[in-house]
Amino acid sequence: METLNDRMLGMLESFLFIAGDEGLTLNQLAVLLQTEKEIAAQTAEQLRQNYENRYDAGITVRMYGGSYRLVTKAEYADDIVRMLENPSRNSITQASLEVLAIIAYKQPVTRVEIDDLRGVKSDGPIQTLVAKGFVMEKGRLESSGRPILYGTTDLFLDRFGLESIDKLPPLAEDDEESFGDTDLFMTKFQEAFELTGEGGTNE
Amino acid sequence: METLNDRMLGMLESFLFIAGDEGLTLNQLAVLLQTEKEIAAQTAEQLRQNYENRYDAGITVRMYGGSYRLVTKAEYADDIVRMLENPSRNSITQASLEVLAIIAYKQPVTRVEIDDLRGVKSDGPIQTLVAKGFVMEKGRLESSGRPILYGTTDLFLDRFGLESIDKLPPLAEDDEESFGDTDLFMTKFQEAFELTGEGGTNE
Amino acid sequence: MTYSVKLEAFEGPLDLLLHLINRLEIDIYDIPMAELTSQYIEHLHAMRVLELDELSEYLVLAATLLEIKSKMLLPIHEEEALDEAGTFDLEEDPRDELVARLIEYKKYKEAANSLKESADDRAVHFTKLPEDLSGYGEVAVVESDEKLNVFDLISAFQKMLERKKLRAPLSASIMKSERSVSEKMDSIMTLLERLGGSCDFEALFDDGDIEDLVVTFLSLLELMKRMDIVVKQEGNFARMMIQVGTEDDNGNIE
Repeated sequence: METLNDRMLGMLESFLFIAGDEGLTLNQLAVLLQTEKEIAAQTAEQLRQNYENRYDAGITVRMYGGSYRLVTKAEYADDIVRMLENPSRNSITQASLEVLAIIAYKQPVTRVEIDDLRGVKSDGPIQTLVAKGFVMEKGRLESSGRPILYGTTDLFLDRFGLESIDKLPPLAEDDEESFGDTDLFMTKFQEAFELTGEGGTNE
Repeated sequence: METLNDRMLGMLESFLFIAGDEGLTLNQLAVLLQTEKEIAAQTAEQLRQNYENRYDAGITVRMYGGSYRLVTKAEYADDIVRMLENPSRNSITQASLEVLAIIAYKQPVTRVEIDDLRGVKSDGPIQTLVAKGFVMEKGRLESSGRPILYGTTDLFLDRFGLESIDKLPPLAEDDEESFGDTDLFMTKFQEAFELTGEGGTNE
Repeated sequence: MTYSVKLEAFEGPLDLLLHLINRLEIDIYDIPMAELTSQYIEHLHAMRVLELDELSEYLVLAATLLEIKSKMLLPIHEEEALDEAGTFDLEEDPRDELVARLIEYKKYKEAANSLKESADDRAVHFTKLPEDLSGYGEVAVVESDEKLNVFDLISAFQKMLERKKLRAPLSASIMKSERSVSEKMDSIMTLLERLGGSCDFEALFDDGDIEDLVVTFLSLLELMKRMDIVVKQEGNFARMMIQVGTEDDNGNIE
C-alpha cells in the first residue's frame, strides 16, 4: 500500500529528477511539496537514507550550495567514464547536434545567443563543432565585447547533403500552441466584434 | 550486502540518469554494462519492475523509439505540471494528426497518396510535421517527377510513446460488427435483389 | 433544416461525408445516395467562408455523389446484373468505390485518434536533461565520413525547445503569479477607472510577451461580452478607444 509518506518521497524524487543539475532549495521543496520546511527537510533526508541503504540504487541526493540535487553514486564513477567513449549513434552528440541546429538556422549567431536558446553553456559543443569543421567564425558582432559570430561551413553542407543553406527544411520554432492561442484569440475577437456590432445575432 | 545483480541495477540506473532524455539503446546498454544484450534487457526489465513495485519511487523506466529512458511516474504529472512555467500541451491540429497517422502506417509514402486518401491537399500539415521533427524525407520514388517519400522520425516515436514503429497499434479492419466478408456478400446480394426487384428506388 | 454545424471543423469532403453518415445513422455499406447527396450539397451551400481551392475539393466530391446517384437511378437490366455464369455481378454497385474510400479514410482518422491518446499518455512522463559529462574527462569525438541527416537537426532543435520548458521553471514559476484572465479583467477595470473611464486600446498592449498579450485580449473580450466595456472606433484606421460601458434601463449599451 502506498502511504502518505511514500507519496511524498515519490513526489520529491520526481521533482528532483526533473530539476536536474540546478537542484531545488529547501524553500522550493517546501512550496512544491506543499508542506512545512521542516517536513520537507525530513523527507529529503529520508530519501537520501533510502538511496544509501539500497545497494541497487545508482543515484542519491546531495546538497550543494543550498540546493538538493540528484547525483549518481560515487561508486559508479569509473563505469560512467565509459559513457565518454560511447557517444550516440550519429557520432555527433545530441548537445553538438542541438548547437549545430541553432547555428545552421540562426547564423550568424553568437555564443551568448546559443546559450540563451539552450539554457545551458555551449562552449564545449561549439569547440567540438569547430574541430569537426562543421562550424567556423564568421566575423564579429559590432557591439561591446565584439563577440564572435558563428556560421556553418561547406563541409557541413556536404555532410548533410545540402546544396545550399537555403535548402534547410523550415523549422517550427514556436509551439503551435502559441499560434493556436493567437488564432483562438483572433476568432474570439471577431466573434466578440460581430456580437457587439450586430447586437448578438450571430448564432 | 550488495550482490552482483544489485551492482548491475545500480550501474544501469546511473547510466540512464546521466543519459536523461537522450536515453540509451539496448546496444549501448549492453556495451556500457559490459554484458550480453539479453542480460542488459533483463536488467532493464527488472529495474522497471522495481520502480513499479516501490510506492515511494517517483521515477520509472520507459522505452520510446528504441531507447530506454528514466521518466517520472504518471501519478506525479499533475504535481509536476503545477511547477512548470510553460507546461507543454500536445498542440497538434486534427489535420496534422491525420496526415501523421497516414505517414506512420503507410511509410514511405508520397504527398499525392496522402492527398488522395484524405481527399484534400496536405501540403500544409506535411510542412508542419517536418518542421516539428515528426516527419522526414526518406528518399524519392523512382517514377516520373521523382516525388518525395515521407516517413516518421525517432522523435515521433518518442513523443507518441511508441517503442518502435512495429508497435503501432494495428489499423482497424473494416467494422467487424456489421462486416465480415460473408456479411458483405449477403448485404450486397440483398441490395442487388432489392434494386432489381424494386426498380432502383433504393434511396 | 435547423441543424447547424461549424464547417471549418471538417478536414475535407470525406470528413464531412463521414460526419453526415454518422449523424444520419446511415449504414456506410448501404448509402441512400439521394439523401446523402442532398445533405452534402446543403452543407456546401452553408460553407460561405471556404477558400476557393478548398471549395473545389468539396465540389469534386459533390460531382462524384451526383454521378453515383444518377447511375443508381438507371434501371438495371437483368442480363447485365447476371454474368455469364448466371451469378450476380457484385462489382457493379456504383457506390463501391466511394464506400472503399470512406472506409479507408475512416481507418486513418481512427488511427489519428489513437495516436493522440498515445501522445497524451506519453505526455504525463517527464524526463531530464542529460548530465554534463565534462567533469569525467574529454568526450570522445569519433571522426567518420558518414552522411548526416538534416532532419536530425530539426529533431535536435525540437528536443531542445521541449527541454527548455523543463529548465528554469521551478524557481521562477513558484512565485510567479498566475496570469489569469479574471485578474487581468480586474486590473483593466481599475486602470480605466483611474484614467477617468476610457483609454487608448493600444495602451493596454504596450508590454509583455505573447501570453500576456493574449490574456489581455481575452480579458477585453470577456469584458466586452459582459458589457463592462465598449470599444469604439471613429472610422477606419482611427485609434480604438476603450470605455467603461454604461447601461441604460433596458440593459443596452450606451
